[in-house]
Amino acid sequence: MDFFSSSGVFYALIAVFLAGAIGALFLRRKDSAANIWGNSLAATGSLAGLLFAGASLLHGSATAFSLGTSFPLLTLTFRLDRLSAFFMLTVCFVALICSVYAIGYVRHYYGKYSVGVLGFFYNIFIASMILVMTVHNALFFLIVWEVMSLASYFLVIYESRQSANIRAGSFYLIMTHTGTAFIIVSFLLMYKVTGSFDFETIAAGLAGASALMKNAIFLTALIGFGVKAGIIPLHTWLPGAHPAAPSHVSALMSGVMIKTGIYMLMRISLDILTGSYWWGIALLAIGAASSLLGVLYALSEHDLKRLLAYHSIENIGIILLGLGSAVVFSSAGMDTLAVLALAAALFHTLNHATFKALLFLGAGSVIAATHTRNIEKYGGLIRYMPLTALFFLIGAMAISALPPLNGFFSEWLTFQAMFQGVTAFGLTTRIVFILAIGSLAFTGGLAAACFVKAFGITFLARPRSEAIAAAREPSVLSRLAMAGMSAAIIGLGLFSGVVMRLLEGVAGSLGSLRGAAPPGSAQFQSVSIENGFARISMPVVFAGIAVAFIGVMAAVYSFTRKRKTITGPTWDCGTRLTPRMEITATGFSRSIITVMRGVLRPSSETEIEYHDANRYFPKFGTVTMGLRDIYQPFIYRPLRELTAMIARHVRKVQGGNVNAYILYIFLTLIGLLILLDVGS
Amino acid sequence: MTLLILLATPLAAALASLAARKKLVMLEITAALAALVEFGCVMGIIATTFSSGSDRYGSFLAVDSLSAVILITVALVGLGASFYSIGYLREEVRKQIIGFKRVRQYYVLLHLFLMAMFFAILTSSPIGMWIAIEATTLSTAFLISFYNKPSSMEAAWKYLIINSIGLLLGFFGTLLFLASTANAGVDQFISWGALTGSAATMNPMLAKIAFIFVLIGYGTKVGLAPMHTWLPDAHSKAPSPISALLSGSLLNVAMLAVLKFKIVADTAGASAFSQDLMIYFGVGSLVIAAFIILGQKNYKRLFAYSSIEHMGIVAIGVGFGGLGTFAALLHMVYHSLVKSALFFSAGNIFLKYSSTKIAKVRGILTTLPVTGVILLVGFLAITGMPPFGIFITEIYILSAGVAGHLPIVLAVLLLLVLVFAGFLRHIVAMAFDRQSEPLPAGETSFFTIAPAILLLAVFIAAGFYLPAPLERFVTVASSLING
Amino acid sequence: MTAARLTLWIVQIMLVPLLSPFFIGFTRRIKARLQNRAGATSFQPYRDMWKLLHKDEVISEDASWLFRAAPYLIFATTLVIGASIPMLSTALTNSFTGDFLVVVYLVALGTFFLALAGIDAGGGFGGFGSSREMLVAALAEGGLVLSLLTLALASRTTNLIAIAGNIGSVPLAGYAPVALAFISFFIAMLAETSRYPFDNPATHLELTMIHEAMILEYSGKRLALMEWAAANKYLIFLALGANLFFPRGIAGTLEAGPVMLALLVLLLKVGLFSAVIAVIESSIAKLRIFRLPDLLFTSFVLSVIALGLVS
Amino acid sequence: MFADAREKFPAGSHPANVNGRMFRRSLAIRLVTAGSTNACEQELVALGNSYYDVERFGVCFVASPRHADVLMVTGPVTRNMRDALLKTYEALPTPRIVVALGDDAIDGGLFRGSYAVLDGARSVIPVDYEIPGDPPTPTLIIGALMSILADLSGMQAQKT
Repeated sequence: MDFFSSSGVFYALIAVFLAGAIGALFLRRKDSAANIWGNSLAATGSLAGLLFAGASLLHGSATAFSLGTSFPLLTLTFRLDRLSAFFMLTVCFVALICSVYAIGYVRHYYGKYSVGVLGFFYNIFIASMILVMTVHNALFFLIVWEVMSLASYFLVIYESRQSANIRAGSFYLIMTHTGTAFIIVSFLLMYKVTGSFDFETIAAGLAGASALMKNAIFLTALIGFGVKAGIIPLHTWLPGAHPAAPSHVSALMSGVMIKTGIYMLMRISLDILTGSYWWGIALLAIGAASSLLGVLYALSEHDLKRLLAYHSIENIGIILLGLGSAVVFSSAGMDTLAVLALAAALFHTLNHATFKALLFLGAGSVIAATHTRNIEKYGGLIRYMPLTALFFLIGAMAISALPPLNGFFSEWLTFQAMFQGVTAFGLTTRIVFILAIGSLAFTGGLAAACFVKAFGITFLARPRSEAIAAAREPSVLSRLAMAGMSAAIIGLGLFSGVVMRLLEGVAGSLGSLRGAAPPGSAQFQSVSIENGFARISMPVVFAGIAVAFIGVMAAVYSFTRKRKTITGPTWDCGTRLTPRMEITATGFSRSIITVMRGVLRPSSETEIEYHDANRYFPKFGTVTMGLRDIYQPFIYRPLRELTAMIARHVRKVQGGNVNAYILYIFLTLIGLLILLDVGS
Repeated sequence: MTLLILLATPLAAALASLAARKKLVMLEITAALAALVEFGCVMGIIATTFSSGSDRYGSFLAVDSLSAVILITVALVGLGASFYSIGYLREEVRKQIIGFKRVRQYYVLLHLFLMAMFFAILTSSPIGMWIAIEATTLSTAFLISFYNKPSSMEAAWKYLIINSIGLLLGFFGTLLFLASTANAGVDQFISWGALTGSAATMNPMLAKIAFIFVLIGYGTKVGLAPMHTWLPDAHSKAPSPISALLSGSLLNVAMLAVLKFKIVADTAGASAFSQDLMIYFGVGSLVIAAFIILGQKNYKRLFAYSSIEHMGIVAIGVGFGGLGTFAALLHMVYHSLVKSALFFSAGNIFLKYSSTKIAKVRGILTTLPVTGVILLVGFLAITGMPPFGIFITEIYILSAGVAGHLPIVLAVLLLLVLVFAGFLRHIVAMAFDRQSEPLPAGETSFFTIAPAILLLAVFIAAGFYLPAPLERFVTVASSLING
Repeated sequence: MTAARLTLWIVQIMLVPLLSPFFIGFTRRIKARLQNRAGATSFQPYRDMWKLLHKDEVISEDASWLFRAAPYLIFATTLVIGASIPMLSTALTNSFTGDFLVVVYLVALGTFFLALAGIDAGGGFGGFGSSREMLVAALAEGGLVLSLLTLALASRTTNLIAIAGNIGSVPLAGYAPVALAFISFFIAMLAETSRYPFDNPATHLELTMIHEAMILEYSGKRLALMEWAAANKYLIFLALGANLFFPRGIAGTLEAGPVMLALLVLLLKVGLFSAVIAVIESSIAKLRIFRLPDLLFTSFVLSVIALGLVS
Repeated sequence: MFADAREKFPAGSHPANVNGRMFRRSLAIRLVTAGSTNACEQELVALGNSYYDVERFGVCFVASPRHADVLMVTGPVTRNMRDALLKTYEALPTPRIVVALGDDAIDGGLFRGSYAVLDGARSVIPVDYEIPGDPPTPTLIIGALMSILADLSGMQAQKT
């Protein structure tokens, strides 16, 4: 165990990724070699990382090691406390599955795009995420953070022949760079107070800082990391960028990259600083808005990968609900409840990583088989890709928080944490918690609706386009990877009590929560909270459903075994039923969008072609529904226009007239001399 | 002795080039040899300076840590530019845009330009420095008007006029400083050391006025706004190797003058004032550059404005003091390396597309695969993206200012983001957008690629590991500047 | 585990599927009487189910395994829910699946598969039924969760059976939030069980139907299961409403006497609930689907107020 | 009263596989209007009102043929409706019973011989029971349904 958590293993696994990256680049002339080299080394590195992080997590006390550099203030400090180890574990697990999947999946890029370049950035990307989760020096953090952004940017624009991808990538890079600027401000403020970029020193030094300074640090960090996490309204890059990347990368971006933002928010709000009340309230508000709006946007989306991307925003919102509760509790000194809420957030982080990755991998298989991302063109894929359909269904159930899968348990925990918030506080705070609970409840229902749409329209009913008939299951490795992830989802649901106990340990190891009593008992057989306020047993839920299911089947079978079951055409009211008569994704979500029109501001365009001039006999009708983007016109465009306006004025300085140029010089001179005179 | 050889080599090369007849190869060999010898000399000087703190020849020529830093940049960029010139001019000759006589003139002026810069760095006299910098103006003016087009003539003319006026003011400032030596009773040769020594007796008010003149004067050459107006024209009209030298070396040399005078002014008790002034000019440059970069239509001007931006950052760094000065000096080194590589890639693009308009250039990554990568890496480096060195120096500068100048730090960050956004827009369009009529793919020649790769490689290596001499020079020089 | 406990467990698990068709029939019967008709007897649903279980079935050739498996799963979830809610005795605790969130999300599990099954056959109606069902289910969730939460907070536990045991001891002043929560729950219940004004359980017009649209393709045993599961769900919600908000009569022990009494009281209470629903269905019109969210939102707001009032 | 439906409402074929007890007071009907004059439908509508109230006998009309036991046909079956009728018949799960309601559905009635109609349901699908009348009154229809139910149960009785 100690061997696995030693620094040597850590350096070695980073070296494996680097070897994978550089090797893939060298092998770029031979696609298959680059694929196998790049992805199998990524898988090896991830596996090593999994062992390393797992060992560190179980190790209990934090391990730290560092390398010096020739630059001042910059030390390559790594620190594996439980929080880091947990996040690293998540990264490595998802990366392992994605890498295995990729070996089969990347094949369809052969001859089209350079697989070597993909392997290079892919390895760098994973390594940088691992580093982001483990480094303990702000400067070093910024470096790996931006490397991660850059690597993901190049992965987003990997299919560079599509200009939409380039645009999405540019927007992403500008957004994340702006976010980084805020992060830099946050770190600089820490430096201003403590004179150090080392997290350890910062945490010690910030204790006595003024409230204003702490608030400023938190706020800038919230914006900076919020951009990466995809909170609303800073999410606008996400639905464009995530889908543009190859699917196994989308899985990593949505599954774990956005969690780096969550990781740092946890680190800053509860470890480095001690949470204050309004931060928690702000996080709760953002969480509620993100979860609710995220799922509503997802409902209106008919591009499979964009839909999944919007669900990431939703789930980040749910995680923030847990984190926000934790901060509120922590600020009120209720550390036990804070541990509960934080454990809920951590659990949902882990769960979202698993099911979102699985869904993206499934979507990748579908897209690779059908060559389109438009849900309206799918249908009936369950017949052609039965296993992919099963895996996608498991992912869809998990993300819809349906028991007995893992998504349900973490939402249950989040609910419970917020329930405690309602009981523990006075009216104002209570209302915030109530509304947050309400938003989570609605989110759960809407997510289920959205995944009925996503799964139903994609896999069920009859094919809506010819391409479906040619669809085949992905390669064995890809199927294996998805099966592994599905098993993880079921396992995390079944063993949630055990995982919960582990996560309570993680939450309780954070600076401001250290030494808090556990919020209840978490065993394999059941989890209980606050002296039995709530109690649940996931194994029993699982077994109950399974036993009831099998029992009902057996009973019905024994009663009706003489009855015949024949297949016939779908009831068509005596007409000829075509796939055009099936419900479309647009049609499916239209009612909900119409109900939510106040928030979503949908735009609907109806185009009808008529047989006759009097327009009595319609020949062809198309309804196009979309959402009016409220973020571009109200937030981003004004900013852009303001900048452009200033730029126009500034450009006048450079008018081309030498006389004017000389005048500048003299005016500056005279101005400075006058200033000097006035000043003295 | 090496100091003298360093000055003599370019002079000899200039004379040799002047004597060349009809053979392009002769000019090229001369240039290459001279560049190598100069580089070797600089290495020698650096070794000496590293071991004994300074290197001098007589009382006229001296190198301390501060000038060593600048010397490194000039030598590296000079080496790169000399080799790059070979490839660049060959291609221009092949395309029959220029003839042998112009090539010869080019090389002669190039050598003289290099010599003037070396002299400006090596001389221990403020007056000598002034002369040398004035000489760079003269030698480069003809290089800027190299293509003999109306626009390049105009650029050269503006360059001459504005710089002459600026340097005139700078000379006045120099004289004001020199006046202090009389009070102190210095009657020997007035070196920088003597000037600094006597400055303590100077009237602080006078020192401030003198520094204003010097800063505006040499600041014109540095490209600080609002005296920067000549720079975009000159840099974009000159042949690319010259642009690289202008951006990568000349600006640094001019900055060296400012820094040396700042030391003097600080000794005279104007340190707070000089720092504030540096910050103001720095922020002003940054503002101008950031907003103009956003709507830029010409990629060479884009790089030129980026130079203004970076000189602004250097000024801000020095203004913040402390770690900021350390970072500013390092920043000058990094900037000159990256910017020259970028100008080299700009030259390659120009050779291929025959246009400096961004709108005309599309799909570089497929047309010029190597240059495309250089351009991308250079872009990321110059806009301060990790893991490249400029990111670290920028963070240092910001962290140096955060204690005392928080609003300025925030403004600088904002402007840096703006610069990044502007750059990204242009570079992405050039690198990834599709060409309507694709040009044949392929690089021009080895000589147009290798120098850029070399400089970038040095830059990247120096960003991960700071060589001991560089670290020592920068540390010593910054403590010198910070007082 | 004592014999009494075991027996009661078996009774509790069997109770929902055995009783549920009766209450569907009973509600229909009352409705018929209110319309001046005789109507079928309350036991008609048993006859229908019996018949369906004896018939062969026709399954669409476009339908997948999901269509075939869904009825079993949906029925199974109602069984699990039936074992998790207070029915006869609060002494029969269930701390494994008795959490109200488990129940709410098990209901969602059933709805999820019901909606998927609706889409699966590829008919024109099924998809629209699914779409409407998910709309109603999603919007009902807020009111449902918050109204049950009100009870949970008032009785300091989220376990439904424990709530039924504790809620009786809530002081009189505490009834205001409970009453508000009840209205909220009732609206959500009407939505979840496909009753007026959300759905018309007796309609065959595609313009107005939700539940029926989704099961149009089912026949034979699977149709029987689907109808039965819907009946179970109906009884589950009625029983929840009856035992959580009006816990009088529910036994506190495992003894036969109180439990038998509790069964009688339960039948009475649930019968009363059915009657009220029948009256509502006979006296109001079905709402247009886009008016439904207003009602559901009302339910949500009521329970927010209720929660704010809980001390 | 309607002791022998087979005599009173004769038909061409016999429903197969009917378990006597299965249709006891539970009969779901799917109506197909195959070119009807709407007269029969008027009468069928009357079945649902509170006077006739067919529901009390366990008879109901359903939306989907999948749910139905009885396929009730009205109208003389126009050529356009032929396929639809056939498809509906095939959509019914077995055992299924076909009832032709009204003279038109039995043999074309008024429209018999027209080029546009197929002269009754019999020409398309096997009909089990026929309820004559043009249109039959609600009372008659209820009576017929009752005797059909009795007959279905009775068949089992005969077998055993």
